[in-house]
Amino acid sequence: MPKSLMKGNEALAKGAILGGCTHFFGYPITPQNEIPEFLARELPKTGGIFLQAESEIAAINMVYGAAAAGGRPMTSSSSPGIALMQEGISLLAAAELPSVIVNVQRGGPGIGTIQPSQCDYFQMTRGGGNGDYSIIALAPSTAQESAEMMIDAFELAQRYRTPVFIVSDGMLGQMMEPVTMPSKVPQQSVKKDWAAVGHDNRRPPITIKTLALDPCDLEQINLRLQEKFMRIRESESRYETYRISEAELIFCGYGSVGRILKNSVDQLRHEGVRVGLLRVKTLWPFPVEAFNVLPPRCRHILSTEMNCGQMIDDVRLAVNGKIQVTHYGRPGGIIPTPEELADHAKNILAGGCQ
Amino acid sequence: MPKSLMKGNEALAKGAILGGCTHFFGYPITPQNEIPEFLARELPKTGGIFLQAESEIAAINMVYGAAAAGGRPMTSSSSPGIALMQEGISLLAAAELPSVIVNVQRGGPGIGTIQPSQCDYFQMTRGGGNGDYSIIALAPSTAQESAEMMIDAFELAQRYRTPVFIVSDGMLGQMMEPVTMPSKVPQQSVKKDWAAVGHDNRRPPITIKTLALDPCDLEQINLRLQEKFMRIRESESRYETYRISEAELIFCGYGSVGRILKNSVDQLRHEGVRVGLLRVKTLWPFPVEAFNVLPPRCRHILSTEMNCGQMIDDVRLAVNGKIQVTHYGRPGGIIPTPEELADHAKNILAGGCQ
Amino acid sequence: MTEPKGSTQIETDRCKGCGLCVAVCPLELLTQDETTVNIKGYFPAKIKYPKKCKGCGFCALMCPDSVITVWRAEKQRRVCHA
Amino acid sequence: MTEPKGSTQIETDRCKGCGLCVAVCPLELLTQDETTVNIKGYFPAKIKYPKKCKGCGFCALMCPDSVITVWRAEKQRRVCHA
Amino acid sequence: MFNERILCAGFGGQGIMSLGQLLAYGGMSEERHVSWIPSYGPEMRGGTAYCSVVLSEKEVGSPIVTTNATTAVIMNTPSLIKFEKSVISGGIILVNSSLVNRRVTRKDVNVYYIPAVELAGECGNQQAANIVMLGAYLALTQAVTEKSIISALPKVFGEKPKKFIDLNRRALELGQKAVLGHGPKLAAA
Amino acid sequence: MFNERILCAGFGGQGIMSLGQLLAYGGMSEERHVSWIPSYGPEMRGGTAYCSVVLSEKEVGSPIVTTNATTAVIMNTPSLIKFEKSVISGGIILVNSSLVNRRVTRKDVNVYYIPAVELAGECGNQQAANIVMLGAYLALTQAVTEKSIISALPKVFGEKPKKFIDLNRRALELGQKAVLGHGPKLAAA
Amino acid sequence: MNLIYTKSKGLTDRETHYCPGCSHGIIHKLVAETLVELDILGSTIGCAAVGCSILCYNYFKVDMVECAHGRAPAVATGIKRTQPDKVVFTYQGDGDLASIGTGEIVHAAHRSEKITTIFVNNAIFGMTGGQMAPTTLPGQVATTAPQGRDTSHTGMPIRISEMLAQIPGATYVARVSVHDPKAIVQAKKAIVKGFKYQLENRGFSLIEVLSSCPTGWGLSPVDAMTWLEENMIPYYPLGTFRSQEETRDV
Amino acid sequence: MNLIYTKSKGLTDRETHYCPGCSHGIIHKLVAETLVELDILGSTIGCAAVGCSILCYNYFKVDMVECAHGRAPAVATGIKRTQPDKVVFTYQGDGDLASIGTGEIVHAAHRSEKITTIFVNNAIFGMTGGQMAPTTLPGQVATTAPQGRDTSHTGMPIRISEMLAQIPGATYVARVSVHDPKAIVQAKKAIVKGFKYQLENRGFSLIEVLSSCPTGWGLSPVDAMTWLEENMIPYYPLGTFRSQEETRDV
Ligand SMILES: Cc1ncc(C[n+]2csc(CCOP(=O)(O)OP(=O)(O)O)c2C)c(N)n1
Ligand SMILES: Cc1ncc(C[n+]2csc(CCOP(=O)(O)OP(=O)(O)O)c2C)c(N)n1
Ligand code: SF4
Ligand code: SF4
Ligand code: SF4
Ligand code: SF4
Ligand code: SF4
Ligand code: SF4
Ligand SMILES: [Mg+2]
Ligand SMILES: [Mg+2]
Repeated sequence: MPKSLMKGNEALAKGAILGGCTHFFGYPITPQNEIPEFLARELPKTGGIFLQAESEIAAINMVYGAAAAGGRPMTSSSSPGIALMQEGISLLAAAELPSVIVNVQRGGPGIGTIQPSQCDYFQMTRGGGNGDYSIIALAPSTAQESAEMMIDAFELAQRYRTPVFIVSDGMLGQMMEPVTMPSKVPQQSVKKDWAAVGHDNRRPPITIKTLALDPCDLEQINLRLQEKFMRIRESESRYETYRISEAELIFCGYGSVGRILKNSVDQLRHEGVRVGLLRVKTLWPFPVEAFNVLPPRCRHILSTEMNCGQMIDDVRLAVNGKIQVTHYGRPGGIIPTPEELADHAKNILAGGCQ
Repeated sequence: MPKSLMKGNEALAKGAILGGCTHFFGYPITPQNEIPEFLARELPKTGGIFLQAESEIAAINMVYGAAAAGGRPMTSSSSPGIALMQEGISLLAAAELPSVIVNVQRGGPGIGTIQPSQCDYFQMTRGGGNGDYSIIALAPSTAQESAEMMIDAFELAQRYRTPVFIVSDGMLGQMMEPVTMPSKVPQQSVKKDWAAVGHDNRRPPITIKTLALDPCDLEQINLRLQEKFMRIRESESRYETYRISEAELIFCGYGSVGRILKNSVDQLRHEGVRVGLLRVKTLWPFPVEAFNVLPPRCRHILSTEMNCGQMIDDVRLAVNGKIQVTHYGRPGGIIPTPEELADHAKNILAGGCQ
Repeated sequence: MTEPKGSTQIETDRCKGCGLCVAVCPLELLTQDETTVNIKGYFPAKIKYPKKCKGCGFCALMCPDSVITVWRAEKQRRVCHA
Repeated sequence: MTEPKGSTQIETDRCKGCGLCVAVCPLELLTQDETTVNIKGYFPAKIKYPKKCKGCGFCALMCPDSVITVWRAEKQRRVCHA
Repeated sequence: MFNERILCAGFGGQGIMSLGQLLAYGGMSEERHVSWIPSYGPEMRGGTAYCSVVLSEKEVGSPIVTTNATTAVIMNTPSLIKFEKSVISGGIILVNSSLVNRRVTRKDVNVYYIPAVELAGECGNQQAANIVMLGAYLALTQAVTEKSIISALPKVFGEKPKKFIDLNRRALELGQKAVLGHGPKLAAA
Repeated sequence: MFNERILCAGFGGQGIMSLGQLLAYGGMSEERHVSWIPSYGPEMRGGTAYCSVVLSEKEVGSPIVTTNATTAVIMNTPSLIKFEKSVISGGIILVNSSLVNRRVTRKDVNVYYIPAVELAGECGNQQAANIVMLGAYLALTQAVTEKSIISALPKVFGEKPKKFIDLNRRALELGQKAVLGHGPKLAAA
Repeated sequence: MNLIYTKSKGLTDRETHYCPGCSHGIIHKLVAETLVELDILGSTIGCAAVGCSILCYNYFKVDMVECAHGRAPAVATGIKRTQPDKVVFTYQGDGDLASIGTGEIVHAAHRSEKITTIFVNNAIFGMTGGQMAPTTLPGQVATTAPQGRDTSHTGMPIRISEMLAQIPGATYVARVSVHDPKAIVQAKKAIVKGFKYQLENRGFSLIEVLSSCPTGWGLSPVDAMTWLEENMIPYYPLGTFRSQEETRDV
Repeated sequence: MNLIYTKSKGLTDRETHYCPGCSHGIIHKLVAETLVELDILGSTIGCAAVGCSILCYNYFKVDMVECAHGRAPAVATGIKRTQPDKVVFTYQGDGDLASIGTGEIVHAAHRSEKITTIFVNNAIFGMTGGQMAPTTLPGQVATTAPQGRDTSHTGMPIRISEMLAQIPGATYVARVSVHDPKAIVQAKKAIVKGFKYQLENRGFSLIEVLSSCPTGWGLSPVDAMTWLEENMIPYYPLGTFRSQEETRDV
């Protein structure tokens, strides 16, 4: 396949089409607008439907309807827009409706800025909607991965009957890079005998619902959901290690920071400093197992994020006190430079910043 | 003061009036309706305003407006209603507007049930709105505490210029208990020279806002907010210990479970089993310091919640691998009995359930 | 007396005793039976004068719980039994 | 020629060169000066025939950036300078 | 240790909630730790409603009495089916025999069948069947004094004419009589 | 190691973004690792816009070039003020002297003043000033061949008539000439 | 004898959870009868809204999707855009449609989604225990308007049908009532017409049904019907606010 | 010579961030002049909505509160209920008011909040780069309607003023334009009237101002004004849709 130069947002959109997306419902918001704009042009050509919703809330509920009726819908938004979808996302998880939700993160809190950020880590991994549920959250680092993970997202959504997040950010969304577009996945057309498509007088009526007034019923539903989440946890966590052998300090990062850190690692290794990178590719399920294979010399993990410290909770939970973990972050839309990250690591190894 | 028998919800509402609440904006939802219904009757008598909003989103934004204009507003809802408020809550935190938000939790996810639950622990402590922010979250265990914490909530909101959560649940809200109503707090009328009340041609115009397009500005705002959160963390965490001396196993719980556990502890102590209780009163800031004063014999903490395991993250982060921590929970609206909790603890101490 | 023009049957156990059928019968043939409590805890509706029923169907049309069935002797357009 | 009836002053540095004033001047007195780029990077508006201005104020009323001020010789109801 | 855990159940409209509240108010005025909690749900009138009351010497932990009840007050048949097993061995089941058409099958509990609707009718209002049941409960347990219950009436029902108080007092007494002197299971014989 | 980090800045409308994209496309066709990223903000037209391009032998980590630029292409005065300090010591600053009315104050960089608007006018379209600057950059660094840039034109501007290609080819050449043979700082003398 | 009226075959055997005399039950019958008469039980997908009628999927013999409070029109949009050949309807209360769900219903009408909305206006929030709705009448008592709705504080009630009729995409909008047999027959006709509009692909249709809530109003079922007739109808006049004829000249 | 026109004292010295020829600037002047003429700069609290005009607090010389997208009417409600003696207005675009904020504007009107809304309808989402709005005209190209708005897919544009005029609590609703000096003078009058209604405590007032977005429309500022006149006004007729006189007989 030839390479093309694309924005990360366009790669996501193109990946959605390749992943078999049938419906896009969304509401404009910067910095993700290239996604709906691309799909407004391209989705109808594949027989899909692009519909701009009147709001994020309407969008997520249209996704709910389309998924309930057997479609492969998606939506896309950015931080405050995702906040507005929280009730709907909780419903999608509870009703087990396959769907894909993209968050191209921008700086917060509040209206914040439209500059890149990773300050929605908790929003992506700890619900925010009501109740006990988890959402698979894939975090690409490049335009190439944006396209690939999008395809993956549609597959995971169908396989587990669950909503899936793509966690991108303004930097990945806006930058152009070469992409070798994967070929269209042959869809293993899952039979959706649970979908509400009209019973055609041939079977009893189906109801898609999340209400269970009797707490005993709701407890059973929760236990079933938890069992599914456990299965996902066991099979779907993903990560990449980069130059970790013999590392004394390991950066942990994802998304934009995950790639910037490669520059920092290269720089430090070049200077003879033993550092490595653990790049998290699934924010949920968090790749806890990765922390068991870190080199024995590793005495420090630097959780690096474009925020005030959120993923660090998961890193700490993963190492459970066995390795020292600290946070380095730039909040509010600032993108750290590879050099400042390298400097910070050197400082730590020299005994500072502890 | 004479005792009166009240529902937890009514105690909250009465506490709000004593705490100087000037405005209530809210949208009906079970199991918190006694709060607006009480305030619809009583708030106007104190010169306050009760206004039913058209939705939870409108309600939280009315709260935003009233706080921006110098009022002492509150709202109240239950789980899915709070999910809808997430964008607004992020704005309140970012704009530093004093306000109180009550969540009388019910079972989730999705529409779920109206039965009591604690499945919104993450929703209350990890945002869900966009961006880096924290909200003080007070968790009463009795009607008495409901009234007292509500007063406290209004004070904290003013002192730190921040939104404050009250985290209750359907059981606490619906049950009646005797309450000795605290007396009205003399309001240290904080001068709100930051409020937007019209400049009267005497000072430059004021803007209440959360947009900061330049990431350098937004980073500074974030650092200032984080500094405030750190101050709150240092001074406002609260907890109670119950019969912890010599305890080998310590239950950790809050709210409804926090009180039910007292029965379990009493039962087990009566049977000679050494257990105790750490009742968390502020979900955020989480009382990390409490875990430093646990008796040295304590070899197990049982994080007990009406959910599938959420607070356990904070407990694990607090003990950082030093003590074994497990979770026991009933999701979906089921209230555990003191006996089942006691049995579970005995099992653990006997070496099971690990 | 002639053959009754209509006939009404009430599923008493499912009646909620709301009284709407009683109120709309143009001939006031229905009543609530305060002497029995059905398994749902309500006083169910009952027809006092079954022979007088003209089969107009009003009672059935009005019943929110669809517990009344009505028949009529003469051939006439049915009100509804979709 | 007689005394001009009106007078127009344009704050050139703040002009965004939108041309709306040019389009509405009933006497077509204004133009966009394509020979200068102002500090904002625009070709600012300028008055070609200042003496012909009748001070109607249309250009100022139309200017989205409030960079035009207009005076008029005769006493007349002002358009607005609130 | 004094620790009464009462479960009251019946149709909506039978005064289940107020029965429980009277007990809670009464207990509170006698310096007990008390709690009351209703079952709540969407409007499904005609279904089974219940409430739990705890009266205790110690702080009330769990206010829910769906297991380990010391007494169950059963106002209709569905409630008996649902809650027969909720009472501790040796506990009490008070059955409103006017409406309940079946018998308790357990042998390890003390059962009293009280024709509460008829007895209430005797005082002038069938609606007072709940108070008749309350009278029976008080007589059997002495958990709260009649006086405390009477003074709790205005708190639950609002200010009422003396007639209302008198009616309720009579209902309490009839309930009391219905069980005193009769052994368990014989009350409604 | 080949690692060009180019910052292009000017007013909106000066073709800053397409200049950068041409470079990125050109680099990609020569099998470089490349990235392009714009500054983005709410519509504040007339303000300063910029984009960053990285051309590298290795995977691109950070695509942002606001510090450590190897070359800065400066199309207007505010951009010079803002980005003068962003270039590494020994790097290149290309200044569009047709619009920039001040000089670079740093001594540790190689500066070329290019009357790009005038030169573009010579080729027949003042709008091609960005391409003139690109020509100068290519001449100084050989980062990408002219051929690759020419074949990238349709990707950035869509299919265009041959006239358009020719015009751009001429603009590239004029830019090239403006810097070749002149030492730094002398170009616009 | 001929069968004049019996329970619709479009309804399941389940007993409803509605209070005695609640007219949700009457409206259910009309919708079910319509689906049977048009022979679309098998091709219909219903959207249940949060409110007392949330459990209506237990009663209608069609596939149904339960929706978040207020969002049924958005969910229905998603369904119809996925299954354009199926019949899609929403069944919503006045709290759901006229309060929290205002945006969704306005924009379903605006886009002229080919769906049918049954809008049950009982001037109150029934399910949550009788709070004020935007449709609560002046002076009407509600738990959040204990002195009766004070219009100087909360405005005059909103008339949804009149408002939606202003939207070009709303092709059929009518208000009916179910307070007596005659009104019920009229209501049925309007519901049939609404579904026919959908079958004919004309666009968005909405039937507002004035309904009683004896429990929320604190009235007996029979008195509630009288109150509806005497108080609601004068403020909410019955009639057709828009039909295809008018739509043409927009 | 007499001063005929100069920059309003109700505006700050800041240069606006608007595109050249964007009529937000014209509307800003009218609002600022109104506040000065009514002498209410010191007693006004404005609500800035998310859209190109979000930064309007940098330009108006009054206290202002920035609002979440679409929620300005709810925020204004909170402010007005806290400061009932102050003048409160919202300044909202068509994406903000007619799309995401539909519920909030309808219910501010429904409750007859004593606030004034300036509704800037430029038939597009300007700030986010030209996406389709509910007010985008049939056939009009937008980035999310690349072939032009297809009404069979997305419906006919919504007319907000006509819709809101159906709500009893909306006491003054008018549509004006700013495409030429004459229209601007009319627009100013309507804005003054809207604020006067608030000062007289009559209830909710809204002035819809047809506005140009040269950037979003891809037209020169001058051509944009012509397009507005020739295309928007025929679909969105200017006029008063409701004023106190009509309100009385509701
Ligand atoms: C997001 C959310 N907010 C609030 C509620 C609580 N709630 C349930 S039903 C209802 C209103 C019901 O009123 P209506 O729509 O008029 O239906 P009715 O019960 O009167 O038929 C409300 C507010 C909820 N379930 N979800
Ligand atoms: C919750 C949320 N959703 C979406 C956005 C993105 N957004 C910003 S402005 C805007 C629309 C602007 O359009 P309009 O209101 O018409 O104003 P204009 O820019 O045209 O004046 C949108 C969708 C946002 N900031 N917040
Ligand atoms: S069918 Fe008519 S006449 Fe017969 S009982 Fe019913 S209402 Fe009365
Ligand atoms: S209308 Fe139906 S439910 Fe009501 S009383 Fe008559 S038969 Fe019973
Ligand atoms: S004031 Fe009138 S005549 Fe003078 S320049 Fe302006 S528009 Fe032209
Ligand atoms: S209207 Fe104003 S900004 Fe536009 S060209 Fe004229 S003076 Fe300049
Ligand atoms: S509360 Fe009202 S609407 Fe709900 S079921 Fe009861 S009567 Fe019907
Ligand atoms: S994008 Fe449109 S509305 Fe926004 S400033 Fe530019 S011209 Fe004005
Ligand atoms: Mg209702
Ligand atoms: Mg707009």
